[in-house]
Amino acid sequence: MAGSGKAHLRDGSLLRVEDLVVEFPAGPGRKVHAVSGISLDVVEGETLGLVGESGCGKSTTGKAIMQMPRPTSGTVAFEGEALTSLKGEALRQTRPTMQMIFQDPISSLNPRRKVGDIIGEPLRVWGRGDADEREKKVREVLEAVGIDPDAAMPRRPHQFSGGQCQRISIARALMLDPRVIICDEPVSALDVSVQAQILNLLEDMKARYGLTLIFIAHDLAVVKNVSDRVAVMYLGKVCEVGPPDTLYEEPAHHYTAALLSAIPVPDPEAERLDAGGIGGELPSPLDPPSGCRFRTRCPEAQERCAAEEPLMREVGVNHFVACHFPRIGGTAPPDASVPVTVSQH
Amino acid sequence: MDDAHEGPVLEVTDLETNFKTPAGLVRAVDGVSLSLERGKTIGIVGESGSGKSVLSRSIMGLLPSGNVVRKGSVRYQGQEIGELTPNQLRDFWGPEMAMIFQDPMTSLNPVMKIGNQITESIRYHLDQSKSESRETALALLQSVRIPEPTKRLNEYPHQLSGGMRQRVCIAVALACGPRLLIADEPTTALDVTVQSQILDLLQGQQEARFMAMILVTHDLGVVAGRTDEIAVMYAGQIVERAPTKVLFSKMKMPYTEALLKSIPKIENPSHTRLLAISGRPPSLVSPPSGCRFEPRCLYAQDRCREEMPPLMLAETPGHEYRCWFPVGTPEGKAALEKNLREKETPVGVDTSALVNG
Amino acid sequence: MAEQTHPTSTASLQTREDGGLLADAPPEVLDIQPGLADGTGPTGSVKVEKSKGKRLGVMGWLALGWMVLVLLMAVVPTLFPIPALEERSRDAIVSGNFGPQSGHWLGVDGSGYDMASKVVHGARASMTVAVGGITFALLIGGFLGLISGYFRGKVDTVIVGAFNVMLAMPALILALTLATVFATGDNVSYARRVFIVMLAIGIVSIPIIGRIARANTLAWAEREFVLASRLLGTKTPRIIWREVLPNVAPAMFSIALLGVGVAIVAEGGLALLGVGVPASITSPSWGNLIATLRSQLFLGRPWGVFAPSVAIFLTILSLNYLGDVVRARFDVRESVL
Amino acid sequence: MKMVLKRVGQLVVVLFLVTALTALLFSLLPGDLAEVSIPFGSDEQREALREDLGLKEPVFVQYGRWMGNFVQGDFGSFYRQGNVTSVVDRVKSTAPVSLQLMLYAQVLALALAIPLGILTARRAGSAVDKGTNTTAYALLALPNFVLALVLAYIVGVELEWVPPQGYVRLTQNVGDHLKTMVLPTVSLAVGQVAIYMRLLRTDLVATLQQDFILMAKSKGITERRVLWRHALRPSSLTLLTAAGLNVGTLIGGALILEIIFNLDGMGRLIFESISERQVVAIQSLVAIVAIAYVLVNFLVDLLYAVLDPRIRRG
Repeated sequence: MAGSGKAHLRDGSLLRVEDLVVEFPAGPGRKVHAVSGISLDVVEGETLGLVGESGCGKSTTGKAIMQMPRPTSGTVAFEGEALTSLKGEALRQTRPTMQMIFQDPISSLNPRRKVGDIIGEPLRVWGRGDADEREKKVREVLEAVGIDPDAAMPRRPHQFSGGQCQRISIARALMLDPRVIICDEPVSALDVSVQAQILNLLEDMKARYGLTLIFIAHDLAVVKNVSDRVAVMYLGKVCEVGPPDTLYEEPAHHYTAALLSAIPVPDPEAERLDAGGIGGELPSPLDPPSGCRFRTRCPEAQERCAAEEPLMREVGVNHFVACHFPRIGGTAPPDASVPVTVSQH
Repeated sequence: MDDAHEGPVLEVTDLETNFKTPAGLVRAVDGVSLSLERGKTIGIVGESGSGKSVLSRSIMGLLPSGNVVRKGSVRYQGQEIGELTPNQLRDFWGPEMAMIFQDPMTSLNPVMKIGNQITESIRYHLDQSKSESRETALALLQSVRIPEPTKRLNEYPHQLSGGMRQRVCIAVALACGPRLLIADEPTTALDVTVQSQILDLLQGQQEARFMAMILVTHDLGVVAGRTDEIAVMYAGQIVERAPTKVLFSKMKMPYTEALLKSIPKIENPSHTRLLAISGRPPSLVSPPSGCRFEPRCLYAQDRCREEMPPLMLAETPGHEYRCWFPVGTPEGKAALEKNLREKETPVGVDTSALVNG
Repeated sequence: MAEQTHPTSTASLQTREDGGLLADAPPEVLDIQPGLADGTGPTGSVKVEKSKGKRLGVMGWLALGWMVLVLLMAVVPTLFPIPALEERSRDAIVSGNFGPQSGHWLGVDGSGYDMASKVVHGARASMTVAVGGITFALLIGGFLGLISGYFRGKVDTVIVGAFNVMLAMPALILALTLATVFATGDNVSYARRVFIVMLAIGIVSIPIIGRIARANTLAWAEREFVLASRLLGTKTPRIIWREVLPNVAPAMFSIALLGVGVAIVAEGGLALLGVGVPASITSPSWGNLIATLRSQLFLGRPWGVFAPSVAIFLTILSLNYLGDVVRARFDVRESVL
Repeated sequence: MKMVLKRVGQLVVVLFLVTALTALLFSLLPGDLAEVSIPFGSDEQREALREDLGLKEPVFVQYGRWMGNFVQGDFGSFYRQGNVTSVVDRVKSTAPVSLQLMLYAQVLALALAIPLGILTARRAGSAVDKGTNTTAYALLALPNFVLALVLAYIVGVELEWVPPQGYVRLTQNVGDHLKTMVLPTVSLAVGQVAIYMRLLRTDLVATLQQDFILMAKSKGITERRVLWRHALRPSSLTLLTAAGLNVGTLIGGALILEIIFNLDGMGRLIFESISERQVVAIQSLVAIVAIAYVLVNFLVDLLYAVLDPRIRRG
């Protein structure tokens, strides 16, 4: 892959994802390998940034963590309790602890309901408080996200701008006092000036409500800005995990390096590091390459990359990479115990 | 058009483009002027609703007829575009000006072979035979670096990835050798690695063909290294225009500065507080009578609300801006300091973030 | 295919640049952010919202007026100044003038019975059958469509299969079969015949309304607010009831309005085939009037057919118009068949 | 190929369910079938008929026998007082009438609707557009039997241009054939024109707002070419689906019109069989109609794949 392995997982994490696999049927005998055995963890109070280009499986990962849809295999454990083994009502009971925010702020809100109803719905679903207490909580949270409750509650979502709708979505996610919020490209649909407002708001809410965040995005600069730890994904696998400052300063994976060099810098004097970019096309997730999934586009690919899947290993402080020949940290030791994954097709 | 024409390829003067809507007249483009020489690239930067896409379509003459009111002048090699009949305009499109659109997923006809989509304008404008046009199309696909071009000619758009489709769109636009290429957010819908490939390709073609190019985008990063000049648009107006390097080093317009500061930067450490611009762009139906950025501006004073600043010339040649209290000048500094002292601007934009940041 | 289209276009606003903004921009909305009480201003711009197409308009009021009139005919025919059903006009037969005349605004039929009276009294049977049948179809078809579109998978396969089987038999032939099997024979009461015709019309409308409901549910259930509701731990029936149904209902309601029109035609068709609401002097329906009086047309006495035909025409026209108003008001796309 | 196989499978299932349902429905019919079919026959005749129809056996056995015969091309018989006629023969004589009627109507409808749809979409909002739309709107509210009766009265009875009722075979006299077919065809086609035209107009207007149309325009090719080469094909898909699904409506309409205009077609035949409770015949006729319906929609799917390359693969 960009590869498997769990060397980067820590003890005492709040949320722990192991060997997560999500596959979708795609006609007779074929399936989309959207997520192929990734492992991640988040410790309390941390923001994990999940970054990658479209089709890398980052959003699918976010939804699979929420068990929506349920992963094909692998475990997701919240405080040691495996969500993946819970069913029906038992799973439903865990819902308030984890919430999600989506990319399209307009699609996220029911156009037929009033904002006050939308925000109050979580409390009604769980039968929390009486009408007065519920209204008090709705007002408190709306104010926290910077929306005037009196003006907003009787109105419907189409009367608000995209940025305001995203604030309302954040308010709804906060209503049940969740421990973890998964943000799935929350600012991709917004203009740059509004994007900064929402990013700042997320930071404020995280501090105010003691949240743990998983922040999924394709914009490396945005991810770096909000994260304490960043995981880079490529074609259903994690290639590199590390603290943002070191990972961006000294990327170990060739894919991360290529991504970083492709970002347009708003400075005409900046030297454009022409790392050659990455050529070629993203391989089909129906039939991913054997061994390391990035090898078909990697400038340093060798025979070993096709035969053997690289495992996560530490190449710097808290900095992990799944690559046989990374840019830092030296060649991976040979590991005969790793079975050769050859594509079935 | 003859090559003998002297002066800029494109001259836009006081262009206005308004849309009649049930809510009132939407002033999408309001008094824009710019000019562009052969072989040069101008970047037009703005957020959604700033009028940048309407501007580019208005220059092309590609707006729907019914509800549009257009004023001012667009001269292409000295010829006034507004005076052309629809038939004459059609002869311009392709050999003289061409356009690339934002979303390669929707800008190619899904039920037509790629080859035919490229050859149709070649055959129409350049009068080439079927086999000749096919050769030309093949060469075009090669020049935009599409692998296996012969095979691609007979494929449909859905068989290609987004990046490949945008390459095809570029090939279509270049087919008749235009002198002016308008790229309207050509990479917004693409992934970052593909984006850099497409931008490199556009730049390469622009240089090789000595075309004039307008690069429309919302991303200052996209235009920073690839343009000769940048025009920043806000609420239908150009608020600052300067040679690229000058703009970044000596920006005068508070909006440009705010835009640049609100973007997270890759070299900043994580959890750097962003300087968000509060509020959102004004209504284009009833824009503020003074400076249009005043309701969101940290430098704003009473004068800004009362009087719309004209485009003023800066000391550097070719640098214009629209501000009474420009960034980096004594007046600007005084205005900002006054607002910082009072913790808010005259309309109540909170300035404390700037102090903390 | 066409069924997958999203029901509204609001999402495109965020991604499309100015073109999209100008094509379908929302009203310049109130700004509710702190520190920006002024700016774009909450006043004035909000009111602009109701655009022309969304108001009822003159045509809409006319359509609504006609439908109210028809409902009055159906419920309290005695309100109307018309001769009794059994009353025959000797004058008309003697003079040979069957067209509109004083006392007989819509003319008389070949036997001298007043057509206005027949049309007014016929409304009850026609509307009972049409409105009742469509209501039945709306309940059953709507339920099946919602279930099918929301759960997908096997449930969907089975329900869609059932719809397709029902559609493979032309609706009129299926209705004819049902009406023949259950409502013919010597000792079948009038009420039972009306009920069976109503049911037959309802049953053949189930797959049509069901498909609309399903297609709309498919599109709406994909929306992220539905996912968000599931993630909040909302139970499925509540999600369907509170989140999906309110969005699917306008499409179902507008198709139901059209459906009532189609049902009125179907009642006429069944009457022509002899299995509609049974005809007699005292139990007219618009359909059976046309069916029984059509032979007079070929004898040069067309008013017996014309009067109920005009009533049917105006009713369907009004229903179609009101259906469109609903559609425009709730932004229902015409993508689904 | 896979698609064809899948379709054939669906066809078989649909046919089985439709005919089984019909069989079940008619088994619920009160009274003795033999009694109903030959009310004035002798007891022996009725006994023979019961034997012949297998009325003493359970429904599914009767159904199985019918199915066995049907696939061999034996559609059963009509049982009437004193005579037995083969359903196959009646189908052979009546099917052409109905097919002609539906074909003429469909061709006429499309021939009018496509140009009108294009015209109104191109000039969306113009007086022509509004006028055409209003007319179409009114025509949608006109049931085909009302139109048929009005036309028969005005054109047939008052003006005497064409016979108001009756049918002449194409092989007998082409002119007379067309004269007898013109009123039913127009009555059946008018509503369809309105539906098709509005569908095509809506789709075309939507397509003309797509990015790829803007792109095509920016190439500087003629407006004509943009309309015909770029816009029409992607816009015709809904129309095509509608035309396929509409076959059901068309069959129902043809049935009514055959009765009003006294044409001896399949619709009349079905009507007679149902009112005379000719169970075997009904099952065969319903099966034939269902086959036709499913086949037409299969053809529509094939055409769909021709028009839209995105559907072609896999």
